[in-house]
Amino acid sequence: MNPLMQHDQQLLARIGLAQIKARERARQGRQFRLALRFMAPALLLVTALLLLPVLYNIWLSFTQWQLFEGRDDFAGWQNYRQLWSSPYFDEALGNTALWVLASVLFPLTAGLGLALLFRQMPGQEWFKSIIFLPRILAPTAVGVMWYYVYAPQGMLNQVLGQFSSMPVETGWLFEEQLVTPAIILTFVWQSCGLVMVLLLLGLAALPRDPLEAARMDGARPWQVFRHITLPLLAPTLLMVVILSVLAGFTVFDLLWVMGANYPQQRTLSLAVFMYFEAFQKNNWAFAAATAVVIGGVVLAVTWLQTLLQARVDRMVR
Amino acid sequence: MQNLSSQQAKWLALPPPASPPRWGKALCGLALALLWLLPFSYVLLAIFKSTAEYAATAPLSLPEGVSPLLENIRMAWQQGDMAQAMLNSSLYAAVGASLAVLLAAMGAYPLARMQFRHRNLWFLLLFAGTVFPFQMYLIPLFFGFQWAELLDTHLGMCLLYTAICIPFPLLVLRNYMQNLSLEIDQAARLDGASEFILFWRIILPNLRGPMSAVFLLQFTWIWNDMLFSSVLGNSPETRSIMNALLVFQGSYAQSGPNIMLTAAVLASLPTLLLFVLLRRQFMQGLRV
Amino acid sequence: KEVQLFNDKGFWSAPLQTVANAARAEGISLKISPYANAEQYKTFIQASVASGRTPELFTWWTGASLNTLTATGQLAPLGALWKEMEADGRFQPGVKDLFSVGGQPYAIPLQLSRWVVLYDKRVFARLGLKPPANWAELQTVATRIKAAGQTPFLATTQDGWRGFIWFQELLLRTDPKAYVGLNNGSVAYDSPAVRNVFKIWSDMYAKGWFSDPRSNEEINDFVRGKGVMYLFGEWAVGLLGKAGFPLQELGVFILPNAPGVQQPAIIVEGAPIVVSRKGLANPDVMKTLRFWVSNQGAQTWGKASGNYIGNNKIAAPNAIVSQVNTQLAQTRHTMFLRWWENVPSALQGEMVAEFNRFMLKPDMNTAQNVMQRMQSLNTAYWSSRKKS
Amino acid sequence: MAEVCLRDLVKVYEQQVVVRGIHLEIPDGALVVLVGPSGCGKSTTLRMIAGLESISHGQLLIDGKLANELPPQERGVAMVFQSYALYPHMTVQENLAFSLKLAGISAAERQKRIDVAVKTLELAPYLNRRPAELSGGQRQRVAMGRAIVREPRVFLFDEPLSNLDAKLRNQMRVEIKRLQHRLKVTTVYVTHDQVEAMTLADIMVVMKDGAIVQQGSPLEVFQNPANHFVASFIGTPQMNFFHGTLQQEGEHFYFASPALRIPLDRTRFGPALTHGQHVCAGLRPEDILPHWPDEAPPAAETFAATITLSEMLGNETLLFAESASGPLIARQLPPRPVADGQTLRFAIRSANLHLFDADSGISLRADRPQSQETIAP
Amino acid sequence: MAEVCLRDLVKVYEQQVVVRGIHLEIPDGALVVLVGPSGCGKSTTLRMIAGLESISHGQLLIDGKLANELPPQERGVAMVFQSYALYPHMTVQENLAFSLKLAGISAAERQKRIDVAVKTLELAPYLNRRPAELSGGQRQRVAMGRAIVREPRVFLFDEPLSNLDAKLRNQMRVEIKRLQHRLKVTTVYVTHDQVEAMTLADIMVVMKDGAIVQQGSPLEVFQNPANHFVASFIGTPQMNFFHGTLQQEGEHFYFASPALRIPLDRTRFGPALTHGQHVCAGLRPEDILPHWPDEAPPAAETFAATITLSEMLGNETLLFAESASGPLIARQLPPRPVADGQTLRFAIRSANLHLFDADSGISLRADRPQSQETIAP
Ligand SMILES: Nc1ncnc2c1ncn2[C@@H]1O[C@H](COP(=O)(O)OP(=O)(O)OP(=O)(O)O)[C@@H](O)[C@H]1O
Ligand SMILES: Nc1ncnc2c1ncn2[C@@H]1O[C@H](COP(=O)(O)OP(=O)(O)OP(=O)(O)O)[C@@H](O)[C@H]1O
Ligand SMILES: [Mg+2]
Ligand SMILES: [Mg+2]
Repeated sequence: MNPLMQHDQQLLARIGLAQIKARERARQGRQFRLALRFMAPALLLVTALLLLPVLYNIWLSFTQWQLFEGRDDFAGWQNYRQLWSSPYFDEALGNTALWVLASVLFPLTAGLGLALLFRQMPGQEWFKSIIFLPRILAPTAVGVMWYYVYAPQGMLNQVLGQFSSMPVETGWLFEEQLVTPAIILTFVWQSCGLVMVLLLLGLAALPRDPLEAARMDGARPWQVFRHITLPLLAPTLLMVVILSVLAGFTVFDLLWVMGANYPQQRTLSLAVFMYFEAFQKNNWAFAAATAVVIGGVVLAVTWLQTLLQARVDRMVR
Repeated sequence: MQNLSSQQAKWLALPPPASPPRWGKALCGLALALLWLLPFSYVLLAIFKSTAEYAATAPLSLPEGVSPLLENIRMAWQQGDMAQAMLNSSLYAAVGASLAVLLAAMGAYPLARMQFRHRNLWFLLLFAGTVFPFQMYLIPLFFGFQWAELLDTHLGMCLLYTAICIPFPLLVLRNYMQNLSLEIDQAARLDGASEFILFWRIILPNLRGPMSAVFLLQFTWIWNDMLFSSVLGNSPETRSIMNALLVFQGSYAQSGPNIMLTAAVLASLPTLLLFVLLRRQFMQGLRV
Repeated sequence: KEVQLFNDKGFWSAPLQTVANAARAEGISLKISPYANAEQYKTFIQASVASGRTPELFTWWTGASLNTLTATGQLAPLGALWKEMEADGRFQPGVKDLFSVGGQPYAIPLQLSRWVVLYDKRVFARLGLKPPANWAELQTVATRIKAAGQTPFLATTQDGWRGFIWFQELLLRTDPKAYVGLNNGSVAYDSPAVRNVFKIWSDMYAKGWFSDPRSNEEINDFVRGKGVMYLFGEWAVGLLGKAGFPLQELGVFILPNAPGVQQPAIIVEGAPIVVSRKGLANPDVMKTLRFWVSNQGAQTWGKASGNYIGNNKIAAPNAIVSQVNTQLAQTRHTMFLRWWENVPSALQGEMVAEFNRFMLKPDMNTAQNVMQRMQSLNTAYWSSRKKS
Repeated sequence: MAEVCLRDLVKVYEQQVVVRGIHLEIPDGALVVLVGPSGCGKSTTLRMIAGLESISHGQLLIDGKLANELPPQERGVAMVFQSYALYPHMTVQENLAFSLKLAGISAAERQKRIDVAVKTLELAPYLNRRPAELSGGQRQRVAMGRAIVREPRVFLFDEPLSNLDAKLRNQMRVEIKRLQHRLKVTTVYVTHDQVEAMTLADIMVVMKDGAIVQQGSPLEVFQNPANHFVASFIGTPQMNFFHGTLQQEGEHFYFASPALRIPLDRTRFGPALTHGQHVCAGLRPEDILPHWPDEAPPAAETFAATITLSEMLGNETLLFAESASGPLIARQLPPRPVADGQTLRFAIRSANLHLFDADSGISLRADRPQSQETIAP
Repeated sequence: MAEVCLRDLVKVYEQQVVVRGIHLEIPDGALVVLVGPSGCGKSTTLRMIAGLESISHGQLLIDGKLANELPPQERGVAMVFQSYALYPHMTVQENLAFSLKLAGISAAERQKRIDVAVKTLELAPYLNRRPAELSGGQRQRVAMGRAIVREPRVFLFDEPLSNLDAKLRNQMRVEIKRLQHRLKVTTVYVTHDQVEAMTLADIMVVMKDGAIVQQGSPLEVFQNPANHFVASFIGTPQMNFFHGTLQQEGEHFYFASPALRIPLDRTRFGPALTHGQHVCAGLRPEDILPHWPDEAPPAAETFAATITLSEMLGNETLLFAESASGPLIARQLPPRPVADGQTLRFAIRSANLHLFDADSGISLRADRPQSQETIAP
């Protein structure tokens, strides 16, 4: 290829690379202006109604703002330092991490299981609809409903009571060890419908041939699943994981409603912690700092997703 | 020919090949579906009880009859001021979701199909709007709405819901647009289509599935929201259905959970109905 | 011109509307604007105040919250109006103090509830019990009820704010001075007085005198007989009626003092209606306020909601209120604001969560831990106050 | 290496019969090509042999043993898919090793077998690449390698070359043929490309509508098609057909049509000819010979036709022409440039004439092969 | 109808030169085929003409007017894409009408033009179907229809047949040729299939590495390839190459290799031959003639080669053989069955011999065409 490269250099010298580049840039500029015209309405609305509040909050997180008293002295990193030293924040952070982990793990495995179960099953559409149904309801309504499932005289205890000689009166939402798992169960109940639907669509889009090839190669159903289906599903799985991570990070309504009577409610998650600080204690600046931390993580995860997705797509293309 | 059709008839009458036990699967599915519906039983029991009956009996005991339901509905509907609220919510959800999906599609179009620098950053900028927990938006929005005289107006609520519903459809539609063949664009350009016509008549019609899916999801999101409505549009004229429900809940949760639950069921009915009718669109448009 | 009354009392929307209807005859156009929950309502008011557009007329809370709000300088003092109210003897002199900050009244009552013990007369009759007049009798009543297989006291952590109810009552009954000191930071949450309260409280729990704290249907539980005596504000009476409790079977008494405490006292909850400075200048707003405290207004409100606003010139809204009124008229009781209104609002939520924690696990170990945490919150708050 | 035997194989998909009773004996080591138009059930038949589709009726015997109910991995067959069906997330090496790992074969033995395949197929430079990083031809070779390493008793190919471009297709075709010759593994090969079928097959099986229409060696099928369908399907450019009637003049029969009149050889066409019978005459393009003005006139009779288009193929020219009996294609070697619109005279090689009944399409040749087909064409 | 002229066309993608200065004059009404291996810049050139890619350097003239900066729709060109790029949400009718509607053409005129295209391409039965409901060939026809209705001055085709199967490809090729003859619209056609190129082109342009290697009529290119690359690229099966040296014996030159020794015609190969020069001799498969034992020996010298494989194509047999000078392919007409492993003797038609310099690959023929290419092959 050496003569070719030499030739190219002569060619480029003859026609002037700089000129070509300038023309290319001008073209990109035109494209960009065109692009801007399409994005303008969305940008305008999003900037005015979402980004400005975000900026405002970021600014707030560096002040001592207290809504009522109008104190907005600049405070530097004080709120953030306070965040690190607050024991409740630590607990909330730990719980959120637990939430993220659980909201990835459980809906994904449950959703995948359901997707595999319902794939090519007679009457699957109705079963799928029923599993998806909770997703349509307001989260607060779901919370209230499940409150009664978990109540000491609630449904869960009644069902469990069938299997024991003594009446069961566990307060699922009142015990430190139980409250988070209980709410997570509700979360799974609510969210694995969407995960299942997304995975089903992903499964349906898989090429059939490699799966059959694996069968010919002597793989048993489980091995086909493990070695072929799962890796091929990776792009869908990644997207679902990211969506679950984001959902886990920002989950609020369920916790707020179902944890209402749990004394340590504010430590249930970062979002709840933030709400507590802002609305109950009027610590707006401090809450803003919490929100900035949450927002930062969410943005980082989104960014990571854009990076990973390209890579995973390339892997299974 | 005669001979042939009898031969075919014989083949067609062959017993179907022994397939793996589908019955077991179906039964499994049925059990799961029932399990999934179980939590609703409490609600279903409660709405058939009169207030006094509810107070006197255990939450999970069977109702004595079905007649109190009508009275409960009447009470919930009238006292919860639900007619106006339903109208408001329909307006917000329809306008907000459709505008949001449209604007998101417009925004996604160049992000997916044009070449310019820092495309990912522009995407992230548009997406970054919803990274905070929503509660944090309330105060700045309140100030802004007050300044712009948008508090307690239909216009303000529609604008807000539109904005907040843009990022998710943007993400989904961008994915879809990236997968559409680029040659279609080129064919259309050669056919003399301007960028706008290309977008409107070539790209959009090919995204009906995902667009209706995100529309429905955003519609239900707006319908179910109570946070923004309860602070930014709280007057009875602009109150959303979920906010009305919450206000109403304040008055009856103490004494009449039955009526409150009836109201909740009424408030969820439109989206449930929408789901039952359009479940395919809900569930099939969303490849990610 | 229309006057809007902003509030977070959705549960009183209907009775408030009745008042508004009655007011229309007087040429007052009153519109009731309820908010869904307290947090969002507070946000709405605070944000409005912060941006200098305080609503003209809205409900608020007494105590620390009212202090903070008046400190913004946007509230109108209502001294003139109170003068009218007291001049014709409609309101007793003590009432005004509940709505005053620094001696200046800033609000009128939306309601005035005394915290009393409601009980089921049928059970008392069946067991041959009388309302207890002193501490010992209280113990006897509870013991007898327990022995009869029923739970003496109904108390839950419902909605997350109820935890303080028995604490404040026990403290007031055992050490009124400490009750006052607690709320200005001079008495610690781990002081002997508080420890004593927790001791008594956990003893009562140990004897099985309290109902399951985890129920979320307190009102209905009373109807279901889950607890015979119910320590609560008078405003619960209306709710009990609606839930189907036969009100003629409802009795009431004021919780007696512990031995050694002389001064009769009662805890009062006052819900205030406040007016902005702009509202004060608006004749329509003032006309509305006047109607509210007038006999006709108070009567309409009382009938519709069962609420008492302190106007003594009219018939009490229900038998319970009138019984309490009679008792208070017989013996002069000192009025104390609730713990909730007295404690700085930044501490309310976290402290009450601690009380709830105790109720769910009512032993002295928990109590110890609860006291410690409350005290550390307390110190942190007061020390940061002093700094700024 | 195995003998495969299909006995009355039938496939029914919900109310639709797709394979209609196939009988086929495949001797050990033979390369059988199933060829036929799209949708005729070739793939379905192949997939029934593979075990990827259940068998509705009939028997599949591999080495004399009934295999109807055996799961795919126990049949000892390996398959190369049209899409290659490589595992996109594995490297070439991993793709090749996958089946061996599943079979629990030791690493050493595994490596040995892979090495053989890699050498045979010249895959060494690509071992660490993923399928996405390979060209079409390379992928095809990997797919073959994956089949080879398993050392199966039967190879199955489902249109393995149809995703390649013309040049590569020719090349791979030769390689497959060589490979099969070397390994001598019984092979069933499906294609709808008749050139591929002709060149590869030991036994060529022509299918239509789920049934076998003709089977035999490629040359047999080419030279003696059992009916009109096979005649038109095999050979490119397609055989020319002329409609006409049979005319008897004394002992002699003639094929008569507006442009052509051809005396028939009674020994080839048997005794069943009747006067006035409607028939269809078939002539391959190479059997229609243009008579150039600058050349000596051919011995035979000629007829006129007008050139509508000529295709220069470098080493030959295809002449598309319109005669009084309809359009025809003739093959001219060596190539000559021809102007469109020119009228030429053509002679025919009547020794290679085919005759089909106009209604049933069945060949009128005396030695016509028997068709399994039970269905009217 | 228009004349298209490419002057020193260059395309640079970020630092990578993809088209390297192309000069090409396309006369009005001509069908020019760009052919070359994958990645040689054919599509890029075509897309620069279409206006879908910017032109980095050089000039594009359409009817003498500079078109470099014209937007696609104003160039009067219509394009048929490899993937057809039909609008999936529109019916065939709507696909055809789209461009006309955009151009504001009246409904009556629109219908007239569509009717013509529908008739020409026999699309009538499909008008109300969507692309997804059409077969590959039908889609292809719709794509052509969409180009035709616009009545463009220039047609551009980018491998329009490569998604079709062999049979259909042949058929559509003929149709395209007929259509272009009828409409006489200037056409640029891109393919990597040299058969397509040979049969369709008025002017065939062979490209490599972004430059034109040879252009001329298909026959010219076939018979007189400018260099080794063109010789190997055009013609199927590929030309046979034998490496050897030139030997001078007095006035006469010989090509010498282990198996073959061929006397050279000085009038064909010009005066530039030198003794000892390393060269490569090229012979097309039809110029290598097997000498069957049952036939008379050919006049020329013969050499021996062992058959490794024979491919029966029905009307011909391809013989793959191994000679002392390397592997070769010979074409046998009429077909004959040949056993593998048999050794045959072959003669050659030395009149059709090609000679290339072994290093530069350039043809040694005296009348070799000039190449635009400035790059070493
Ligand atoms: N799963 C299925 N359900 C119903 N019908 C099917 C199914 N698979 C294939 N068919 C039908 O069976 C017939 C034969 O299909 P098959 O794939 O065997 O054809 P083929 O000869 O391989 O064609 P091609 O050359 O296009 O691959 C077709 O008409 C097809 O529509
Ligand atoms: N957008 C692009 N950016 C960078 N390089 C490109 C781009 N498009 C094409 N190329 C490169 O330009 C070269 C020529 O591409 P082109 O598509 O013109 O080839 P082609 O001759 O049409 O090949 P094929 O027969 O495979 O279609 C290739 O090496 C390709 O990798
Ligand atoms: Mg097939
Ligand atoms: Mg190309």
